[in-house]
Amino acid sequence: MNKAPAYTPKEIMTIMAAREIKNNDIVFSGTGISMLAAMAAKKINAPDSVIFFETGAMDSLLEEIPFAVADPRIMYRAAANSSLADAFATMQNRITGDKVIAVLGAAQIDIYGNLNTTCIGDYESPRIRFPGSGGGCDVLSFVPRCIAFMQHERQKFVRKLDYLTSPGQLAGGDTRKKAGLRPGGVSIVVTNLGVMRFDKDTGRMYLDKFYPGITQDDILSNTEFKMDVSKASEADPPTETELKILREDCDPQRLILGP
Amino acid sequence: MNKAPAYTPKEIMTIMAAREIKNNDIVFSGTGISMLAAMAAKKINAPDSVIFFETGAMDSLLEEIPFAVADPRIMYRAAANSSLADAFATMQNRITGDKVIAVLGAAQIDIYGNLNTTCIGDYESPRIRFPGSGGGCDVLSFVPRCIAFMQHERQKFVRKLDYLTSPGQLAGGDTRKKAGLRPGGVSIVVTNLGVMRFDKDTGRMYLDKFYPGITQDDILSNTEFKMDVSKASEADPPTETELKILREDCDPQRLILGP
Amino acid sequence: METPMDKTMPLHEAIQLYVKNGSHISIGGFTLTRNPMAAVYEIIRQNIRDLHLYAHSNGAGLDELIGAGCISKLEIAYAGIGKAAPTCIRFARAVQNKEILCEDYSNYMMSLRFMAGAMGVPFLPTLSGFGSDILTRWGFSESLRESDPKIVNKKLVVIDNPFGNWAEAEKVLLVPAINPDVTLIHVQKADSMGTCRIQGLTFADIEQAKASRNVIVTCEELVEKENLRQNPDLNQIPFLHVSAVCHVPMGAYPTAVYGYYDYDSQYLKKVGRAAKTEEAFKTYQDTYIYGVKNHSEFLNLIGKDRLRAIAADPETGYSVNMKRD
Amino acid sequence: METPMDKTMPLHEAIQLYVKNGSHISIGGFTLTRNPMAAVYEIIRQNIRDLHLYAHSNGAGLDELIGAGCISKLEIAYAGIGKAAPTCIRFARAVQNKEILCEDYSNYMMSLRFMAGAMGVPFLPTLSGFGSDILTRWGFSESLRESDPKIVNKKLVVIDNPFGNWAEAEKVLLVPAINPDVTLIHVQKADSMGTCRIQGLTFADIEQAKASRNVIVTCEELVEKENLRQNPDLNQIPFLHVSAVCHVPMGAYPTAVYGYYDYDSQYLKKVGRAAKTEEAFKTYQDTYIYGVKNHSEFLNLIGKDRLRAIAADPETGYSVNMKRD
Repeated sequence: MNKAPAYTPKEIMTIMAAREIKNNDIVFSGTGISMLAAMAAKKINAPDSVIFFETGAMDSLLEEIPFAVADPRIMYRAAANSSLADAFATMQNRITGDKVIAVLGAAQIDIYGNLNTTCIGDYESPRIRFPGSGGGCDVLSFVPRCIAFMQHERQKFVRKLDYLTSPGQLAGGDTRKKAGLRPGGVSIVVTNLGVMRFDKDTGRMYLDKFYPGITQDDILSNTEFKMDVSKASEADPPTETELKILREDCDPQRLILGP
Repeated sequence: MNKAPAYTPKEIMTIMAAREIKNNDIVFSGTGISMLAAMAAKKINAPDSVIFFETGAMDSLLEEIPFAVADPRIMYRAAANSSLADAFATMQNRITGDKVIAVLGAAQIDIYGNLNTTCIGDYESPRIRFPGSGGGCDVLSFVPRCIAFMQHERQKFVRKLDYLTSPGQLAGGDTRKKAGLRPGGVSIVVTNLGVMRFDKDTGRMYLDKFYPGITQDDILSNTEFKMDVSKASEADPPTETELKILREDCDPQRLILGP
Repeated sequence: METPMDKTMPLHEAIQLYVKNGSHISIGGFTLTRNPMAAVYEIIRQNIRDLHLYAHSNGAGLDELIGAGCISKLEIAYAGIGKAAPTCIRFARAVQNKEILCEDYSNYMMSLRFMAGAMGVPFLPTLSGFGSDILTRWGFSESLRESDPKIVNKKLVVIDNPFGNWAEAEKVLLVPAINPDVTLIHVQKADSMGTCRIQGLTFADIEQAKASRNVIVTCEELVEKENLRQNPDLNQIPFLHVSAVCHVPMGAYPTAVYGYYDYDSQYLKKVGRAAKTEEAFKTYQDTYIYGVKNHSEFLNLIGKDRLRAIAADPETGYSVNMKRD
Repeated sequence: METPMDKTMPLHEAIQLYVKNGSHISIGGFTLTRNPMAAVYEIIRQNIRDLHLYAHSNGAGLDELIGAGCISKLEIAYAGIGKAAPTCIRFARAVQNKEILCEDYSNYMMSLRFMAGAMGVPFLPTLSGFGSDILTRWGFSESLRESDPKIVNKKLVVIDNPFGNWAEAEKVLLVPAINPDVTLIHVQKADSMGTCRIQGLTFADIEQAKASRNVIVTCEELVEKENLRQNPDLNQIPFLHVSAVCHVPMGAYPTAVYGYYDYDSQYLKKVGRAAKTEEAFKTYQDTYIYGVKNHSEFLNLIGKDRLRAIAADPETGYSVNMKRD
């Protein structure tokens, strides 16, 4: 077991997502690990990226990790504090929306990157009720790129969602466009096992990277739908520098990273 | 000529309009004499009325007469400084809009209280071009009461407007409602000769008051359309108190009242 | 109908006056910040039932109201309280047990619905939600909609863009306006006429207030009119929208008020634990809501030490290095 | 396409870079306040032609642009400069002489059109304008609309309320979005990244900026980023909307900037008198616009005494008891 990675699943997930964020990106951030990924990108590889919350804060100075997108910690020294309406308009507006990359989580995902954050079971009498869309449906409707964090489990990577909360590629092909949506939806899925992307033509999810110590089979057995793993290769693990910045500068109390 | 009134036409017009403003009214004010009427009402008969501008200032503290609805003088010590969009929404919103009375001027008016502030002659190649609607069309669409200031001349009180900028009772009867408008439009016309109101059923203008020294005939000969003058009586002239407050507290430099 | 210039009154009177059984209400704030908790607790104490609640992401207040059985219908985008309860627990139970009727929207849709109400138009357009179950799955049936004039006839409507392909949109989704009977918000400063100043993010509070027939404001500080008028640019809600002003310091506790105090993550976690069973939640509400007469007694129960621990640092506006795990 | 963090540049470069012959532009301010006059003069000096101007009530700036022959098409709600020129004179002449094509809207319609552009939707609804000639009389013909993809296919559209009689509206009027190529605004403070703070009324500047593909900001004060971030609640336009920041003190002169200086009613009256004949107006613009290299030379021509006379009182934000008749 001398190949055992010197990082936790949450750490590699955060780093994988952070690497996708480019300098000057406007990063729409959900709660928890999404925030941490946005903070890590800013401190590691995209110093001029900007963190942005649906609640209306633009370019917050995050001296402490917020616990929600309405945490007072996001209001301190932002470029501007505004409102939900303003924040979503910035993403719906193509001129500014095209600069945004979203980072968020979900309870279920299907092969086309559609997300469910509403319920398991029937909508009228669900077995498990989740919080609902929040800004998820809006963001996936509006912005061109989105990173989704997921736990890689069969009951979460499903053939059919119990409820389609936030649109990915819908049924693939041109169905997203036909429905009235601009190009967008989930473009990258980061899990505890690997990184998935979407085929440009079919809109279907494929395995891009598996983490060191993880096999394609591990991923297939944790995915209910049939996923193309033929193009996959092993991910470059987090570097010492990346881990050091993440651990020491981003979440020294391990509020999000956990033990 | 010992009956000659001890006031100018502008003074009696201002006082007649001010008397129509009730305590707690939100007074949407245009420029010039409209502002002066709103200020006079507040100082004479409606101390808790509130002056409000389409540019977004609510309850401005007017220490000097503004020269336009964007004058910096309206921004000082207002309850809130906002925007055009906010100000018009306040009037379109029935809950708040129903508290508003508008005071404004126009270039032409017809028997139904429709206003023209756009042009004389053909719209595509007008003989005289005026500034246009501004907020006039919006206010007359939204709020239940409106005072219009006019110079009483035949070419201004016309059978047919050259351009219908702001809707009054349209063609009378239920035509306003049928067009999609809520109840509203001009309810009082104050001129240099008298005060006109509108019949509730027909929507037609009638003479309510003529000023001391003015006859019904003076008014008819200055009105192109046939106006009912049968219900008219002489107006109570401005009192000494009203004139004193208007002259000394509202416009001591006679910027609006003129010489 | 003259509007009084002084709208101050005790909170219990304001609630009694404006919130009735069956009222349609909305509450301000977002997840764990600036929820009007004192007003929410007072509604619970007055045992007002059958409320129809409009919410975007109004976490802590929403779950207390649902847990106390005050809500029968809910239109919502998100029910969570951040790290303390990623899904509001009494909310989830009530939906799973079909104790409340729930209809789902997105945060932007709910914001636009309040904005439409504030603007006095029947709907606003968006390009959000095409292809989603939010568009196709209705929480309120057609027959319920037909029988209740206070519920709009359709959840959402899609139309072709009447301006061709203008703004590169072929279709547009229309969301219907909301005009609540009462909106309850908690702000940093208000004057006795009702003009409000919110510090930090406004969420959808401004739109919710302006859309509402009546607005009850609780405030940290009741200030002189002159105080607010020194900078009108910072005042978002002018007095004419407001019905009642209630001075309730720490009126959003246990949620945060930027510049005044942080959220109490210990207390929120305790509520979250209690929310896991009906019995424990009843015991919790018996002690902390029904067991006290008003918000000030509730704060006494919490104790000065806790309140001191969450006091905001004057520079950052939150409690720096507060223990939060 | 990386956005630079430092967007400061000289005004003449910004105009050259973003305003082209045929551009669709909008300018901020209202009648005699916060018009971006330095930017307007620079457009005139650079002899940029065939501009399509979107305006609500942008008085002083609009009449200079029209008088200089820069504008070929105009969508507008109101052309006046307050007491100095109740109707903009060169505007009226140009329309009467059919030198420009003009299409009329109301102030709210224009505000909503910018707001729709800012929100990224093709239209917004209103209940204004039914029964008016604003609805029925188009300034741009159908054939012009068809031939120019930058002009929307219809001026205004009325639809039945798809939500029944919701909000007591049977019909709704839809106004089409505007997305200008460039918006020019003048603000009190900006930082080098482009975040802006407007003091006093914002008119429609925020919506105009957010609707626009490019935004040129001129500012009274170019401040450090840290300065603006001490109170994010006062900053209305975050940097991501802005293309260029130009430090131009008194850049709105002769219109007013709340807190900095008042309008110069003497100068505005002089321009108004000159505007009455083409010859006098040409002489005026030759002297005050073409005759100077930039705004600072123009201000020298005006002279320190006039500028001192209109300086704002720090308490009220305007020049108290200034001679205005």
